[in-house]
Amino acid sequence: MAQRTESRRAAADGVDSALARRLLYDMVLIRRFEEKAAEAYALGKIGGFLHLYIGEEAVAVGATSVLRPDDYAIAAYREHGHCLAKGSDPRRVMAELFGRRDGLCKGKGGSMHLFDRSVNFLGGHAIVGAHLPLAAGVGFAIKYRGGDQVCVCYFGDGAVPQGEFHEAMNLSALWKLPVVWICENNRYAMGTAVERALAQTEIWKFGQAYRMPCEPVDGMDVLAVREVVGRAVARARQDGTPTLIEARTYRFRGHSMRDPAGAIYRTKEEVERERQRDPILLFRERALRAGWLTDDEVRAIEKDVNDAVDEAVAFADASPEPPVEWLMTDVYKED
Amino acid sequence: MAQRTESRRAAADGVDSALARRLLYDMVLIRRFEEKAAEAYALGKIGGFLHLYIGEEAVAVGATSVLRPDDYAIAAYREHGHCLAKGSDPRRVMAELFGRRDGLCKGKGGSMHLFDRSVNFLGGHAIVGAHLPLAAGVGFAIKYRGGDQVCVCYFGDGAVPQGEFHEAMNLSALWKLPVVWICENNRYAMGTAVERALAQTEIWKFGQAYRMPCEPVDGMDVLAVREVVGRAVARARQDGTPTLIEARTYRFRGHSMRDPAGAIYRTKEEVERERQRDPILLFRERALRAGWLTDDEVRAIEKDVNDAVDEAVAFADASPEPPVEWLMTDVYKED
Amino acid sequence: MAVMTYREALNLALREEMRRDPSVFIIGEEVGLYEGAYKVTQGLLKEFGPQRVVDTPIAESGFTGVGIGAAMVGLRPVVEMMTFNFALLALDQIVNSAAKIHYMSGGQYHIPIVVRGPGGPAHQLAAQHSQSMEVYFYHVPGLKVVRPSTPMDAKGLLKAAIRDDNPVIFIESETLYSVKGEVPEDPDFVIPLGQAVVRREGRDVTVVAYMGMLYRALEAAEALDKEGISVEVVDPRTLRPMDIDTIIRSVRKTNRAVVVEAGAGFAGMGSEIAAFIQEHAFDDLDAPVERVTGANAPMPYARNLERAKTPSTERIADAIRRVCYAKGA
Amino acid sequence: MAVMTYREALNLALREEMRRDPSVFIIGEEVGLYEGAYKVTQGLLKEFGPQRVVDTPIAESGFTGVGIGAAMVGLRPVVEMMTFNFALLALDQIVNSAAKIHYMSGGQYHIPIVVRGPGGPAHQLAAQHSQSMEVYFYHVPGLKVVRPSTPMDAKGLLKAAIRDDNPVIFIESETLYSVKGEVPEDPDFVIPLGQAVVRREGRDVTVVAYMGMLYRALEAAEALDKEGISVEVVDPRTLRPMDIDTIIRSVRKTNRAVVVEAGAGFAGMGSEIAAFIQEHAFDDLDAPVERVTGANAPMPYARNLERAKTPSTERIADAIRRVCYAKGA
Ligand SMILES: Cc1ncc(C[n+]2csc(CCOP(=O)(O)OP(=O)(O)O)c2C)c(N)n1
Ligand SMILES: Cc1ncc(C[n+]2csc(CCOP(=O)(O)OP(=O)(O)O)c2C)c(N)n1
Ligand SMILES: [Mg+2]
Ligand SMILES: [Mg+2]
Repeated sequence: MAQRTESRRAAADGVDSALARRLLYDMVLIRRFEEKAAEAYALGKIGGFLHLYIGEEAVAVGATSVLRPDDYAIAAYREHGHCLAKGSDPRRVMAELFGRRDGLCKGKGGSMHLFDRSVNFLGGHAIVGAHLPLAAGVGFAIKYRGGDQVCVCYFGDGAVPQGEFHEAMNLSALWKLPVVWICENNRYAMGTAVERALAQTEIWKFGQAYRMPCEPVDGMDVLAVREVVGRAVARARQDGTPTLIEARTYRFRGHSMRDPAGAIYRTKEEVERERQRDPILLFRERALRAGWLTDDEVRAIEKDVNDAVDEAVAFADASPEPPVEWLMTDVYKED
Repeated sequence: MAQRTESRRAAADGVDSALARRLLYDMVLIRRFEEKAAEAYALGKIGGFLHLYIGEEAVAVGATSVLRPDDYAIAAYREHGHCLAKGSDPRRVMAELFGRRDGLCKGKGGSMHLFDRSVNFLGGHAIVGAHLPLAAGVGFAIKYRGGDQVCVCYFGDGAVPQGEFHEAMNLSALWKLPVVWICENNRYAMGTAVERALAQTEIWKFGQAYRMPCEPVDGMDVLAVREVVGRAVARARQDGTPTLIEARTYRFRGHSMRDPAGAIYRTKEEVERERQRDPILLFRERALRAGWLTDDEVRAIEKDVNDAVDEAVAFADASPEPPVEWLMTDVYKED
Repeated sequence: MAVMTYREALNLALREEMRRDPSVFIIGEEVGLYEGAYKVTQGLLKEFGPQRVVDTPIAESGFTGVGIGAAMVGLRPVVEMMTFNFALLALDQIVNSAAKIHYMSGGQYHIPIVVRGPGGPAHQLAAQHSQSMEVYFYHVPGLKVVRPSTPMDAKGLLKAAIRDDNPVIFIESETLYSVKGEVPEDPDFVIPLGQAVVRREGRDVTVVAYMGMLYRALEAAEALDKEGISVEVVDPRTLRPMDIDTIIRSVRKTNRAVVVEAGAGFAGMGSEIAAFIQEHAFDDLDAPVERVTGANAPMPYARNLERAKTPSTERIADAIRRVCYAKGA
Repeated sequence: MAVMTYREALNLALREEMRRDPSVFIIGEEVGLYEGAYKVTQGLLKEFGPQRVVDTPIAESGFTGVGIGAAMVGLRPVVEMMTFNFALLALDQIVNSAAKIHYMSGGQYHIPIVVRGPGGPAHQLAAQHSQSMEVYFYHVPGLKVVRPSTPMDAKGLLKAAIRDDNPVIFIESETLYSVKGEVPEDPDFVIPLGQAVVRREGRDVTVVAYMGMLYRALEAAEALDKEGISVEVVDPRTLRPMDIDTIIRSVRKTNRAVVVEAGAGFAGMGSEIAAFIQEHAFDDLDAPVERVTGANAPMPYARNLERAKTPSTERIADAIRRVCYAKGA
């Protein structure tokens, strides 16, 4: 059932400079945003856990680029990128990381629990595997209402051994729920390499067990991701068929800011080698070579991003702490 | 990885009358035992849930026939057959169903929770799917100690959609644990046909997802089960390789005594058709045809069984209720 | 008013709410074709079809999560647990997803879901199938927890639970499904969550009890009447939010209290009730609040041991006598 | 005696027990190569090898079940929950398998397993990663539940838990791992489960508290000393079985009690403690037992809201003053 993809050839199709600009802008935005977040964490402005998506930007950006605003996205706790790609205001995302009242969630959620109803971003979930059934439920609701939206669910390789992965795959395949399952295989769950976690390390092949379309994709190639997810989204819109996609990517930083090196379980050489395939550098070169973008345009994008991120930090800094009464609000929805 | 089996040809090998006698005796014992239990249930001597194994005897008997006494077996709540096949004293099993002090578990467990340490029968578990990780743990302990026993784990088709099925399959394959997974696919989980529960109804194929040896077998043919399980046990003893076996069988009675007809979700015709493949009739004919047993021997077996079961009922009837102080014993193990 | 069983009252509540609101659907094991392991969903598949009466495989965590996800985007699922024992498999979804998403999202997403099914002691179902499950839920901020003791409450409270915008844990009982009682047929009849009710007026002692224990408490009250002890019986109905006022008002009147609970006593519902009674009515109490609870043991299978596991009418009556004859402090 | 951190004390306990008994092994996420998410298992892989220090995939229910199955046939597993929040995924295994198999089997099989890891409020980890988890366990017959507040207790109680033949839930705390204290090096030093300890002698009021709340209670006690209020502080250490006698003995002496709890107050540990104090020491009490608890809300991320969520030293001191100035009943 797997269709291996020839991204190189196919991807070029239908790329114009507007699209190239958007893809590059979004990837660079996520990168700079998180670099600044890391600085803020070091300064103690952000607390708790902070998981950076740096190195994996092509997955969220490529996937989101084939979605409609009324489509849904849901992710785990490494979700800054998915949230920003879906269209959230970087200022409110940063304010949330700072735990301020103007944050997306009033400062109650923090880095691991970003939610943004205005862009149909459904969070932000920190129990590994637990958001997969939720995604199936969103697909269920779409079908229940006879809509043609899809729900994209991002999860890590670490969620695959979890029982809820199996339950969600089976239910979505059995009931034909319009969900696009994107496993971001960055080869490690904290310090556990996939070989030490799974009897089957070609994660996309699990789809075959559920008779679900499935394929792997180079998660460092934003156009390849765009193409593969595009096919899956089309299937889901058409008749609700779900798809399991394994996006092969890599986390350039540690698991979280508390695991900065991430060096116990992988070698410096491996990290260096993977950094050579930085999705942003790869796409920028490609866009220049193909003439989708000029040097000036690339510089302009980088400047715009820097301004936007600086503004986000300033906004977060300026936003006050939530009033202490908010501790007891939102526990229940009052009708 | 699946090896479809030719039971017919292979099965004949190595069957002598002693073996034939044992296989037939055990199957008939389980059948009569449960027929009597059903009567006792109607008389109110047994309470709660009573799930009959009638029709599926060839699975437990065929599988157990290739085990050593020091091998382990664990099952769900439809486990009278597995417990008796493993060698438990029918009198103490019946006393347990009656809730009497001489029952295997002092009357505290009942029909769904038979345990018998003396024959390495590990229960008797009533949360669907929950005993699969336990079986993996038994396999883990065998390997930890460097032993060459195996653990046979019986479970229903209804446990397959449960997350713990996936977790147990993955862990046993990843760690090479000596467990023989036997899915007793009787086509229904209560009123839910496998087609309404699984995106993949050829349950044995799930083994492929974990790169685990797997195969289906005719669960109405005790010799076929014996052969397929024999292969799996050999693999497990040799190097710990687990196997997933799908034993295709059928439940002649309702899900439990509270669902006597079991007619809402399946047709009378279907039940009639399946009864034609009664594992006991099939094997008896076969044994007579092949000359493994004579008519007299078969009659003798049936008489012995009837005596044993009558004795079991008499024993259970004679056994007193557990003393009320036992309510509070065995909550903790005092050292 | 019509006389119907507890089971029929639940069925009617589901029917009425599904007719009233197309976003309400029921999902769980055997709820459709089989019409419910305990027949609570009888006839619903026929009336509402497979899209709104959804049979699931055995995957409690999965289908509960499906309900929560569907609720996030506007549906109103009623998730049936064939029995609440199996809800432990879905507890993470209920506690970490359903109960917290509204709070974590700063109020952006709410979860109007009902998780319902039978719980508590049943007949000889033994340790894994016969246990009081409310203890895993009523502590959790973000959840509401209901235990309806009568057919009327079953209907009125289930309708309120379905209309509530928060996750509601609604635990019925195998032992009450066939109990008959008066039930209003008015489809607008709803019993608000969070309101206790005085089942029996009395002067000398307040007994707090619900579900099967409520009926035993009422029996004990009748028996003690002959001994000249006047017992007031209060049924909390909703355990979270708990109607503390009604219970305290009663204790202020009687100056004595007994809390009855089917489940194991240590750290059960009775602990909280005893704790807030002594907090709010300390100076009114003439005796310590007594707890009559299930034994601190798993549920045994044997009939006689099972009988000894949960509080009997006699044990309840003895406790009432003790607190009444205790001389005031 | 040696001075070491709580983390080191746990590590030493594991080391000693693994040396003492080859059937003891540790299994969980990141316990081996990574040496523990919180480094409690540092050096164990090196000393005992991958067969006894077992890294698992993320499958809490699965690997907890593996531990229970291994325990059935004679091993003594220590299952690490990276944090106890994830134990909800394994709760069915713990409650329906581990806690009940000894009973259901009529005593044939016992489950000598320890499930350990950090739980309770942590720093800005928000609702799903910062919550008091003991509430899901201490009600359950068949389980023992330990909350060790000091390095010495961490070592002595963990060793007792590993040697215990029953399932023991052992909940540590992220916020205490770096706390230093005196710890006996004697490998035979063990603190029996089920024994509370008086952390501070006092005359006027008894405060019951454990883990982080114990330290705040001790701070409050010091502060109140200056006001002439003499506070006795009792640490239960084991929540199940609870050492009721030691607590009651203290209350009989002081006639006043305050129970402090980090978690949400409704139906928490404090409810049970308040309930049994008024049951056993009603006539000795000069004031109602006060509970000082965490807010009945999920844990917020924002630092200031998080601070307001759990009881502060000030709130504890205020409660102590209230019960002391309350005039005797
Ligand atoms: C159920 C559960 N178990 C354990 C954890 C602790 N934990 C947080 S992230 C993580 C690793 C997840 O790895 P993966 O799914 O591959 O995502 P990645 O971090 O690589 O993006 C673990 C074990 C958790 N949050 N939830
Ligand atoms: C986790 C869980 N969910 C639901 C149930 C209720 N239940 C008991 S048996 C059963 C059907 C199981 O079917 P299967 O596994 O095929 O075994 P069979 O009865 O066919 O032998 C169900 C749903 C349960 N015991 N445990
Ligand atoms: Mg990963
Ligand atoms: Mg079946």
